[in-house]
Amino acid sequence: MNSKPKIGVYVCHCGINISKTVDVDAVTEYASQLPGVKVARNYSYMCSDPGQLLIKEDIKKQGLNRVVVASCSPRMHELTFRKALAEAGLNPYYLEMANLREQCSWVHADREEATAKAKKIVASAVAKVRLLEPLEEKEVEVEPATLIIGGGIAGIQAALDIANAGYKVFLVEKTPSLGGKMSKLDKTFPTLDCSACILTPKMVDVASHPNIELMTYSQVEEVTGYVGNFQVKVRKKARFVDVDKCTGCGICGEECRLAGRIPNEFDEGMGKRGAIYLPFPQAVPAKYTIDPERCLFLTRGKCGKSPKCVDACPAGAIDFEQKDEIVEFKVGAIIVATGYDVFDATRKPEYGYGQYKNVLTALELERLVSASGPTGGQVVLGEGESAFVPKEIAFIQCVGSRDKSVGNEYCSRVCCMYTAKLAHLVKEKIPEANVRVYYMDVRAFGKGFEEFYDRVRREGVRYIRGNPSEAFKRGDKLVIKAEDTLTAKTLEDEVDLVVLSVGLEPRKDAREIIDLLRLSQSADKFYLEAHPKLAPVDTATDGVYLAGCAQGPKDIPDTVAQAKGAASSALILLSSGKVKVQAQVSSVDEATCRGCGYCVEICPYGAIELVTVNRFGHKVTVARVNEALCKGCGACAAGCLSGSIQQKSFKDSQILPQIAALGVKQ
Amino acid sequence: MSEKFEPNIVAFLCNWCSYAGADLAGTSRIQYPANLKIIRVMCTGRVNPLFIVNAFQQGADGVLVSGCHPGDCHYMEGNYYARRRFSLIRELLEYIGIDPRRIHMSWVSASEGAKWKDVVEKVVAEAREAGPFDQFRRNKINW
Amino acid sequence: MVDLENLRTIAKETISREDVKYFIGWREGTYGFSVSPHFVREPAEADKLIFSPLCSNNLATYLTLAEKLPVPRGQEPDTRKVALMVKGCDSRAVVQLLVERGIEREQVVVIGCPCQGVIDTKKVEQLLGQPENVVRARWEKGKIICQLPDGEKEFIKEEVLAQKCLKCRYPNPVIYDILFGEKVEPWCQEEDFQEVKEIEGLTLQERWDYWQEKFSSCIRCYSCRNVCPLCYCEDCILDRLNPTWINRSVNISENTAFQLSRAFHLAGRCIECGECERVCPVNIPLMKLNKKLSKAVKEMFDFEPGLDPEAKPLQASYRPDDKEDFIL
Amino acid sequence: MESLKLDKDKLKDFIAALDSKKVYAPQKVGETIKFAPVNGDLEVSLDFANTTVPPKEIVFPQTETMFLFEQGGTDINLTKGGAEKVLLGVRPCDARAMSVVDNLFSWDIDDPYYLDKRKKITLVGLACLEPPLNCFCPSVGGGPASTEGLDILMTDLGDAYLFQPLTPKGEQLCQLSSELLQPAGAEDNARAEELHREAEKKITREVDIKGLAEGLPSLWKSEIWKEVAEPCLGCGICTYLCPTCHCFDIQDEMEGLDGRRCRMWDSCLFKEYTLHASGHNPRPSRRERQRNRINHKFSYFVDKFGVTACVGCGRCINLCPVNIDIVDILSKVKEAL
Repeated sequence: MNSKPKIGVYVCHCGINISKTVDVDAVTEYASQLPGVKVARNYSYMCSDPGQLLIKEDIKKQGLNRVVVASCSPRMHELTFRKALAEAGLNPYYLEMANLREQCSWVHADREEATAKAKKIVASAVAKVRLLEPLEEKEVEVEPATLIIGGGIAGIQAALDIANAGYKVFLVEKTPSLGGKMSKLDKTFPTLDCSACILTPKMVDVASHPNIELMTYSQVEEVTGYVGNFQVKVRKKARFVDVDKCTGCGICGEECRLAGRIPNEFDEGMGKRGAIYLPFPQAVPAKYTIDPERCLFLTRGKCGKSPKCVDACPAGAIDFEQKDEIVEFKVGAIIVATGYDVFDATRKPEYGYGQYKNVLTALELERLVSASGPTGGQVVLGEGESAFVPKEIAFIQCVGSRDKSVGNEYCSRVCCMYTAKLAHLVKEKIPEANVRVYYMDVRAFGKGFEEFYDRVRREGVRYIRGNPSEAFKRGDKLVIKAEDTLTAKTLEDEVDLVVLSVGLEPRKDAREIIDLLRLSQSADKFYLEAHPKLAPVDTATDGVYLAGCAQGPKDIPDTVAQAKGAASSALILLSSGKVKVQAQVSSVDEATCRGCGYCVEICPYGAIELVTVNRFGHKVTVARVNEALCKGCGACAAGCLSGSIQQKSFKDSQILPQIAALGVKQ
Repeated sequence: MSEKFEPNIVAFLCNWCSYAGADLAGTSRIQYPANLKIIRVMCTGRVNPLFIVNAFQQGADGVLVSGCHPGDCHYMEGNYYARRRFSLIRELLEYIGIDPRRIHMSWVSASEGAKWKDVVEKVVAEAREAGPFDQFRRNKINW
Repeated sequence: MVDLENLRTIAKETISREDVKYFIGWREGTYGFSVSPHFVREPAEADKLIFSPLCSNNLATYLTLAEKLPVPRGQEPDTRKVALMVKGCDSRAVVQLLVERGIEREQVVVIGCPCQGVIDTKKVEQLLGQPENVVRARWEKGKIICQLPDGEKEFIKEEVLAQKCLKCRYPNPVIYDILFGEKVEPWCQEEDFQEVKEIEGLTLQERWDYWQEKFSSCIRCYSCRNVCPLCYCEDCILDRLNPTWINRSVNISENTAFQLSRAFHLAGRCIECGECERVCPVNIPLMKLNKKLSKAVKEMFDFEPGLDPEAKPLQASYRPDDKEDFIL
Repeated sequence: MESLKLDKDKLKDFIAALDSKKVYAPQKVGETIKFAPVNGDLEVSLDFANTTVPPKEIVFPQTETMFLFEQGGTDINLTKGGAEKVLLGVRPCDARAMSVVDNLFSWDIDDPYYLDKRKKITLVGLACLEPPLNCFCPSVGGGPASTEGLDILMTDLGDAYLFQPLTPKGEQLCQLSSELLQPAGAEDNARAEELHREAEKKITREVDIKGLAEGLPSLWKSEIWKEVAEPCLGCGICTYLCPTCHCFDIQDEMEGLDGRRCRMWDSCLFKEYTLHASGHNPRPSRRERQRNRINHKFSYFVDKFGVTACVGCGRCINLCPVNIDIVDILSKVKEAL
């Protein structure tokens, strides 16, 4: 089967990244003495064209049949070198990488120690490579459709791009309407575009696009399968309104017995709605939804003599019999655009949020300044008699960001600019207002940001450098206690309104998607991309891409850019039509398998089944692997008592010699 | 123990979390002892507990298995199997008198480069305390 | 009293069934306390069957030990049932085999034999020496009576019972089709793992020395593995050459690795029939190794194998909240 | 050669006088009785019935290095021979077993590993005055005081051992401690002979092996083998602990680049023993393997060397976990013939 190994070992200097601490010549010399090694060379950059050419030439001229590249992490360049092997006519799985950079030269300073360790790493790779077997990369068809989870601006943009390219999109949104957080914004920084004006047309496009199947008020329940062939189950929650009949006229909402009595989520609880409601006027779809937790008829079984909405609806669209519906479909790619949660300001009790009614979050202020908001765009605090227009207004920056005490070390990236924007808008609405911003640093890094910040300051907004220690009530006023760190003066500042510039956090339900799609989280608990620089929209799960704030805080332009990136990644997959499936899958030696089914129990993917085979005339049960479903984790192999199921490229027979090579004392 | 003793540690790391975490430690130039050498597997679920027995036989003074935090396994469940298997082999090895300071398992995520350093330092330090483990080595017995 | 007539009748009836291939029980051995597994294919052979405190062998081993030789072309394999006698502990092996699909339920007819404990012949030989003639033994009211050439000799059970029987909690078969004899009252409610705790109480070095002395005797005859009803791989990884997990050479390192691997493969599977320890020609206390894992499995996962045919195998399952206080 | 006498309380001094050689005697090692080197602190006792592990392991170790090599190299390093050894308290059956096995290892090609050790060993036997239950040495041509293969035969006379040197090697050994050994009287010799006769009478198990060598092949297809093999576990107890079983396997072991070729006991009762690389196994089941075991001992070996490869030590009977009893098998074979 395997011809005698002729191994080439290629030690990379990586400029001086490796050679600075590892004696590359010594490692090369050592490698050349290892059994089966025919060629051992070193070169400044193995990944460069000439570096790769070196390998290809040796394969052709020296008849190498195994290659060890001792350079950086296989997570970096394994694919590069596999490709090089393939181009030279060698099976790409005859490659083993020795990680001399990330796991040796960069983490050790002592040249002698690092070199000794490098030798062992190389010896281990050589021990393994001689036993590697050629693998076949099989291809499967890609289902030409994409699932997008989340109907905010990221999901909308990705959906439109993919649909416009001619591929089917299933867009699943949890709430009754598209729009996400962006729809709540009044204006966007730094250009002061009206948020609704730029977003609404896109929402309408989505709803009317022939390639997009929009599922609002729906949730993804289950995803099985693998890249190119995901099987998706979506629960369409009952709206108790027949969307085909509902015209969105709104009579029901006015007639509802609870009209104006339920805090409206869209207005951050400051406005009121009924139990049957449209989240906001521009909602897409413009269909009403009954809130099953509030509706009298649904919660108590009785709503007067008969529910008012039923009586009022001219289209007869109300349907209390409606049930959740499970929809199943197949897609080739998945984009996760689930967005973020706003930091819960009650976790900073020193600022009195939730305790004093004139402490607002920035998003609440955003609703107040919005023409579609609860006050019709008037910045008015209090209700009825006690209503007043605040004159002294303070913003506090970095609430819930850059703050280890609440577990958020990161910068939320948008607060500085939205604060500037809100300050500007407040000044515009209340020209006589005194607006100041308590800040640690102002980060105005984007296009037009610094200019905007400058403009707002010129408009009279004061920036005070210092993180307030607390906000408390004194009479009718709120007092902010802070130290101006530029003048080193402590100050007590009496204001009418405190606005907390709250940061962005991973969604509280982030776990659901992790479990659904096997994603990882970075330290900040946002979803982890495959590589922070080179694969910022990919994830560890093939065929699953990230867009928007689900991956980390970002502003609208960045979100849209990333959404377009995710769409493009999905499109590459869809348009190629085929995808290579994992080659390093498990396989069963049916001659020794005892059919105990441990592997079947263990496999997280249901990729192994028990089948009956004929063994010398006896019917015996053995395990068999469905290679398209196998993800190559190898958990089955470690659980197999007879060693009959083995993961290709990670067989016992390949790992044991690695252990031996590392164990031997030099 | 003599000051010269440098324990030899064999570590099995999953590709997605701990190996990536070790890579991150490298990218971040975090320095740690060179005693530990890594064998990459796709998932800690691949680590047959008998690898640990074999590593001791082949000359390891300590062994580490490191994978994703519970719930974060790239393959959903592999680290749970690994944990159960490891807990059993650890009990058994300790029972026959192998110093538990030689047998470690850790959760290190792809973002925990700093934790990786801490883990390596601890594993190396404990193996160093436990001293050279020659009693179980193949070591050319009766050659 | 064991009603041998009844036993033989059961066996004859069973072996006369068309769907039964053979019946496995015990018969008297050729000398002293020896007893041999007895394969009954004809009703007449049933007359040699016995059931006594000497019937140590766990016959469940033969369910998987039976060789599946190539079936000549044109012939069909004999797929009829195997009937076998099981004591309480043996029956747990049958259950565990069902869990791991080593056998199918419809492949066996289980003759459950409630058991009052079997004799450790090493213990009784120390008391009596090795008698020439075949010895018969029987249970009687907490006592064991041996029939020797020079008359009967009575023992209090505890004097001569095998270690595993002293702590037996399952004297009654946990699975059977036919029950032979009356169920007995278990005499031990809880396993206290005393022998394991004694070793756990030693220092690391003492434990190491203890086991090294034991393992150094091992001659790697594989009798412990072969007699185990749950070691039934077609091709055991411990004597496989590619890859070589354990070298064939016999020395302390390989012996230790062999015994560790063997024990580990039984973690969560060992049903504590004690056969490995009984057959070991060099008297390695293998059950102290197996029981350590039983204890760990019980304490960490609250699991006992061989009781529920529907149970998930321990090593092929997990709980998200499995203990992990050892993890860095 | 003249008989000599050693006071029992001088046994220790006798051993000390042999300090130019390595002395092995039966000892309890762990839970097992086997031949182990005698060192000063250990109380030597010859009162054990026979050892569990036969002394064959001294001349034919379970694992033995044949030569060393280096991967990629072209030279081999032969292992050096061992020291002169004395085995004290060898039972006559085990000594006979060695002379049986000598046939094999000096047959077509001399086996240097075995013969070197064999040449350097002096066997000091001890007559079995209380033969254990399953002994049947007289049936296979031996006896509790058989001298075949021994250099000296000792007989326990109560307070002293009678030493009968049988070979020049034995005489030389006696000379090393001549001041401890006194000449034995005629009555001592007579007493010993009487004890030997009594001992032989104590052996109850017997089997008539006449005609087996010729007859066994005719039972090739007999149901006996099925019956014998049915309870067989296929373990190595009966063969590993048999003093005449001598099969071995040869394997290479590596550590880093260093390698050794070694041979180790093997057993015809193991499935792998006859497994071909093709996957074919000419002895596919325990039935053929048990048949081979009996045929080899009582027919093939007799054909080739004129001796039976069984010395009646009874170990296989004593230690078989499922009571496969070679005397019983042979009786059945005789019946079937």
